[in-house]
Amino acid sequence: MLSTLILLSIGIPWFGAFLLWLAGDGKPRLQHSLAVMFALGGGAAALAMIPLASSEVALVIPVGAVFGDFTFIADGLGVFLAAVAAVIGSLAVIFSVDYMHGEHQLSRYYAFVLFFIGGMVGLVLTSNLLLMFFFWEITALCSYALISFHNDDPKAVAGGMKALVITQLGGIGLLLGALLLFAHTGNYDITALLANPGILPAGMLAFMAFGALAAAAAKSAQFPFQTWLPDAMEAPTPISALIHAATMVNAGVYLLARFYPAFKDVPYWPLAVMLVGVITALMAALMALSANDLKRVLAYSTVSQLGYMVYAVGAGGIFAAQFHLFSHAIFKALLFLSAGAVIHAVGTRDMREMGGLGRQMPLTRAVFVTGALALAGLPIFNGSWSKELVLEAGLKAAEAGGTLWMYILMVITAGLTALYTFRMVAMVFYGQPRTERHVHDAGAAMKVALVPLALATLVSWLAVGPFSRLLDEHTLPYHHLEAEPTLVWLKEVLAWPTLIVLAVVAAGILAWFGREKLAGITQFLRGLNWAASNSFGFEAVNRAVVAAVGWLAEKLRAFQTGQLNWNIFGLAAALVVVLAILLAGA
Amino acid sequence: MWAILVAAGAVGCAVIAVSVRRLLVSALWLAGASALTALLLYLLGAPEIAAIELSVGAGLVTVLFVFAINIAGEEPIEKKSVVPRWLAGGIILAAVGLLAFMDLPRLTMGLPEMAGNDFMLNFWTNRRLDMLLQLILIFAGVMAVVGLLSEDPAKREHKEEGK
Amino acid sequence: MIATKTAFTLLIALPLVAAPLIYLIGRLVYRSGKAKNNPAGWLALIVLLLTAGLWVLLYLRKKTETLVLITGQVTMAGDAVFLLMSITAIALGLMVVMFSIFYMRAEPGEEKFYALLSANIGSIIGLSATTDLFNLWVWFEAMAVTTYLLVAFYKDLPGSLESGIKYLVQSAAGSALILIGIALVVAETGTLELNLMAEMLREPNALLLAAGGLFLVGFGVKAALVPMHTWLPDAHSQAPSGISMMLSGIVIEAGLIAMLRVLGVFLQVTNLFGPLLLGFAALNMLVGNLMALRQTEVKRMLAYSSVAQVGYILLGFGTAFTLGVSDGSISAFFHLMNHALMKGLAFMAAGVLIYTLFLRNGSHATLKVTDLNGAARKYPLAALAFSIAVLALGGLPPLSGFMSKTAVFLTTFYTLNPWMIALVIFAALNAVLSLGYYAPLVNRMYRLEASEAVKNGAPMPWLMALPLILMALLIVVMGFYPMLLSDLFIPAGVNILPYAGF
Amino acid sequence: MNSIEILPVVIAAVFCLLGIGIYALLVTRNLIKVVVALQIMVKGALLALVAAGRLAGNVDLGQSMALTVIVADTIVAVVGLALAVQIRRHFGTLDLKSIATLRK
Repeated sequence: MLSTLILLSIGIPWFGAFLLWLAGDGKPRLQHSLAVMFALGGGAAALAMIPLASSEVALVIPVGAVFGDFTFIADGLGVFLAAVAAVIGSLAVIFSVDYMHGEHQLSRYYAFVLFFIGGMVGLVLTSNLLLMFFFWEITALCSYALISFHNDDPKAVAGGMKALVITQLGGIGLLLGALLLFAHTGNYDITALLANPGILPAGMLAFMAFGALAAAAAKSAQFPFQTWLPDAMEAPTPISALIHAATMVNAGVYLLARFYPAFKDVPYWPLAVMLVGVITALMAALMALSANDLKRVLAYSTVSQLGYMVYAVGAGGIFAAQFHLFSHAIFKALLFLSAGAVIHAVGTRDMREMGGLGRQMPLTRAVFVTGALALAGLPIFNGSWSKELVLEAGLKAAEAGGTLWMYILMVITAGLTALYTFRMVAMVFYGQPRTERHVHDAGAAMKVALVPLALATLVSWLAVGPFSRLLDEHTLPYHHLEAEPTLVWLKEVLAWPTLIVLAVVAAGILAWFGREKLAGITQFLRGLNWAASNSFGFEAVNRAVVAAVGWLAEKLRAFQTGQLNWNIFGLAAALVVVLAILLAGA
Repeated sequence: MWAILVAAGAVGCAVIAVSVRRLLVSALWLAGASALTALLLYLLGAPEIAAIELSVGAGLVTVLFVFAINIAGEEPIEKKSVVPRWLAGGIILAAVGLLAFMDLPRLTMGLPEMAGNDFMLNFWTNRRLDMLLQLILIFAGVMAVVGLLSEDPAKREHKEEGK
Repeated sequence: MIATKTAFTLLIALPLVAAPLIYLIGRLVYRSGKAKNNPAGWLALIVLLLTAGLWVLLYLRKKTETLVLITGQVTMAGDAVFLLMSITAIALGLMVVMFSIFYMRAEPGEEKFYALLSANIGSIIGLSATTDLFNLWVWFEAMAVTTYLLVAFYKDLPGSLESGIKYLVQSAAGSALILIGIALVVAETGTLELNLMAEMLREPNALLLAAGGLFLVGFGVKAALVPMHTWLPDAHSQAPSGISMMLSGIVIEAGLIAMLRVLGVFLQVTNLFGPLLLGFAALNMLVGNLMALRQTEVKRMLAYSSVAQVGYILLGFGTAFTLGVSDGSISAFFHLMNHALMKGLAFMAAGVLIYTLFLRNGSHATLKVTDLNGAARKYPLAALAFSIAVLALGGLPPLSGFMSKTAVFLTTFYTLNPWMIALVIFAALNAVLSLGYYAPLVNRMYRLEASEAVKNGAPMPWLMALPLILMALLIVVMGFYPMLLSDLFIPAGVNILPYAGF
Repeated sequence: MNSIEILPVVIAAVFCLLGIGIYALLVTRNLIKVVVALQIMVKGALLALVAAGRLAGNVDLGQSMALTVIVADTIVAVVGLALAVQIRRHFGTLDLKSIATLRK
């Protein structure tokens, strides 16, 4: 049963992708309905797996010598993320029916979306590390193809390239990890590694652990690989919601969480993970504060929230990280999709040209504000509960490991989050309209996607009890999570540090309203803003690397002289070198 | 003793063949080098191949060269080489020097006695696959020459744009 | 049923014997004016289909019988390497012929093209079967001579002639070095039979090292090892597209296999050839990828990418030779077959565009990357095939290139030698670098505004669609089921290392 | 004919011819002389093969190989010359420096 569902949840979207390729362009109704049908089918299959979750191997596909058996385990962690990918994927597809209305080459668009959904589900369900890498790369490929979907736009093409190259670069870390595991154990079985990390020598384990960290950082846009995500915002907005907010970028967090039991004793690894999370969260929050492009602000906030999750994993709060991931997937998808509705209506992404939109788009305003409050961490909304859990995990780690300064930075970041969230909401929906323009509210299909997400943002935190049970009882038994009823969790969250956090959040909000009076601080922040909008120099580093490679490539071309004499010279020189090496080595 | 003279002659001819400027003269010196090589082969105890080298290498090939030079024509070409001569000389000295250094100790151990030989048997029986393959080589060579030099009756003008 | 030995003889002889017939019939029929189009292409297609049939027959018999053919002192052995290389050559040849029937239609001397192509395939088949050192050289030379005209086929285009002469001179210089190497080995052992030789060569000595070095460099010219690769970008970009497919897909690999067959004999003498191969692998990857980065002509870019891909293949073989593990050569053969598919498809798709955009309009212009803009809208099949090919070359899943590249990395990494690990990291970085030129190609084709050339393009002939679809399909299928052809490459990988005594 | 002393002479000739051939390939700029240089290299190889056969006690093996080499390299020379003629026709020159249009 479970094996069938696994095959279905990957196969249905992939089959749909294939059909869409075949369908070709020019029949938009057919294309839209095919896409919605197959996305919903995949979503249903993924949801049906939740009650069946088990930590046993559910499916084995023998492949052969060097590749090992392709195994799948639908455990709690896996089915949860699979469900998130498939369900949010379905909503994004439904939303696209309106958003992509009248676009060319819909087949290409939907095929890649469906291909991505299947790949993402496969990524979280497999327990073969090589296969995981395979799916990992598929998601990167789809992400690239979709970022560059509007490929007559050079910015979109450049953004896609950047995302592809950076995530590939990080992917090498995962590949090396897979190779290492195979080299030592003869297979790619993740479960065996989690059960007994000792099967790898300590040095190799450390190598693999940091390789995984690099891969995760690249995928989840963490420091120092964060630069690709903001540029990825050239993608159509439903893609930003699905891939660059709710699912693919979570793959990095998933990877770290999955391997935490194996890597947690690697010296300095948890510390490094936490550090990456803290730096990213803080830096991205500062950048969000100065950005004027609506989607970029959301992108930076995604990076920042992912930083929270990574921080939580490093601190040992696997459950907190996953719960925050859950909340974040919902409210960030909501934010992106409603931002998409705004952009679709206004025709620009620049927040300075918006303002006062609330009156014309009441529904969009309502759902956007819901998402924004969750992001800012106001109580009642799901984001606040999960962020509390993350910070509590951080505090626990601080007590044990002397990392209090990290905790403090994270709390300050929470305040900053509230600040930029309010700035964004105010600039988009309130104040005076800055341009004369008649806009209309979200379309029917958009509403179908937005409203469930908004409701979920309000109530998803109530599921904390069942959620913890799911992860605890059915996840591979190496994580040692605690399952408790919802009420116990809530009581635990409402402790004194929470009040401090809430105070900081409130301070952040007040800072926005009192921004004129804080001119001095603004002045001080201006320099920081400049640095932030240049990604603290990482853009420059990025460009420098690209330029250096380009320079080398250009210089090397001089050696292809096209002169026959020099060509023969190469031959003679090779002969001399080869003979000399042979003589010296003998 | 004869061998030294012949060998020196062959090498000398080769040097002149590559260093004179006129192509026709170069081809003739190449024929000389070829003839002396044939002689050296004979001295080495390989009379059959010496005869063949004399007729093909010194004869046929020279004719072909003269033919080609006639069509292509002599042409004064600037003497300055593309690869600096010192660099070329250096790399060749290094390569040949290394080769000689590595090979000579094993090669100068002396020759075994000539065994009773039968070139025809060896070539037509033992190595007959090589012989058959020569047909392929000749076929391909003929194709290539015909293909390259044939004048097309309906000669189309090939335009090349934007090299 | 015909005897196995006869079938084996026929398999080697058929394409060679057919070559003059193709020429003659094609010439006579065409000159007589009876046929509107030259029948040589269809003849070649039939010959290759027959050859493929013979191959299948032999493949089925192989399980029960050993294939040996002895003519005089020369032994031809139909081992696993032979089976792999010959079917790759035959299959690629079939694709080339199918593609070229339209592509070459306008060219004078079509019959020479197919005759030489058939002879070339025959010589690759022979090359991969022989176990006699000198006979190997002769086959190697035959393979080279049959391609000279094919490279310089457009005899009225200066660029084509230039690339032809460079190719010829470098090949000839390399083959002279091989001859010196053969002389050295014969002087030492007195035999040309590789198996006998391997038994005799146990003691290391400097002369044998020199011979090995000469073989490495001499065969290396054909296998496009950096820095002997300089002929390759010219020849691949100037040749007719079908020939580019052959050159890149099988001819350079055949040179590599010839080299490895010979170097395998020296494994008892020295263990230095493995590291040397690895060194060349690193150089090839780096130079190939960096050079490809700045190319503006599609075929030239693909040519440089061949240089890089040879590096990946060498990485596997180098591992096998360094440590005597057959896993390395198995994955290298896997990548070799894949590369024939991927690069063949890439050149073919580029060729389809050259044909529809330029040749049909009577122009011999080169295909610039900017000409690809918007090609997908008018030529969806060609653009899709080209995208699949280059993305597979770049190593993206779920395409076969990912699987084979990963397999090579994997087997190299498996040795856990720090140098090997460093090399794998280097290779992986290179794979990322290669996306820097593959991905923009795909982007361009799916761009919305079409280039001028695309707007004026002619429709694609039906016969070109078939090989495009076949090859693209195979690439995708092998991405999901990499072991599809494992019966070919696993025995071949074991087979290439018969003398490793580790 | 003293067979003991002819061998070093032949070997020296082999290396000299080989060296001269490659050297000429490196420095000559005339296409037809490139073909001459190739021929000289092959002369060296011929001598080497026959000498090797002689050293191995089977001079006819060397002779057989040499015969095939002569045929093969004559064909290469012919094709090379044909290409040279055609190049002269289309480039108007045999100067290697002027026919290096394909680069980078």
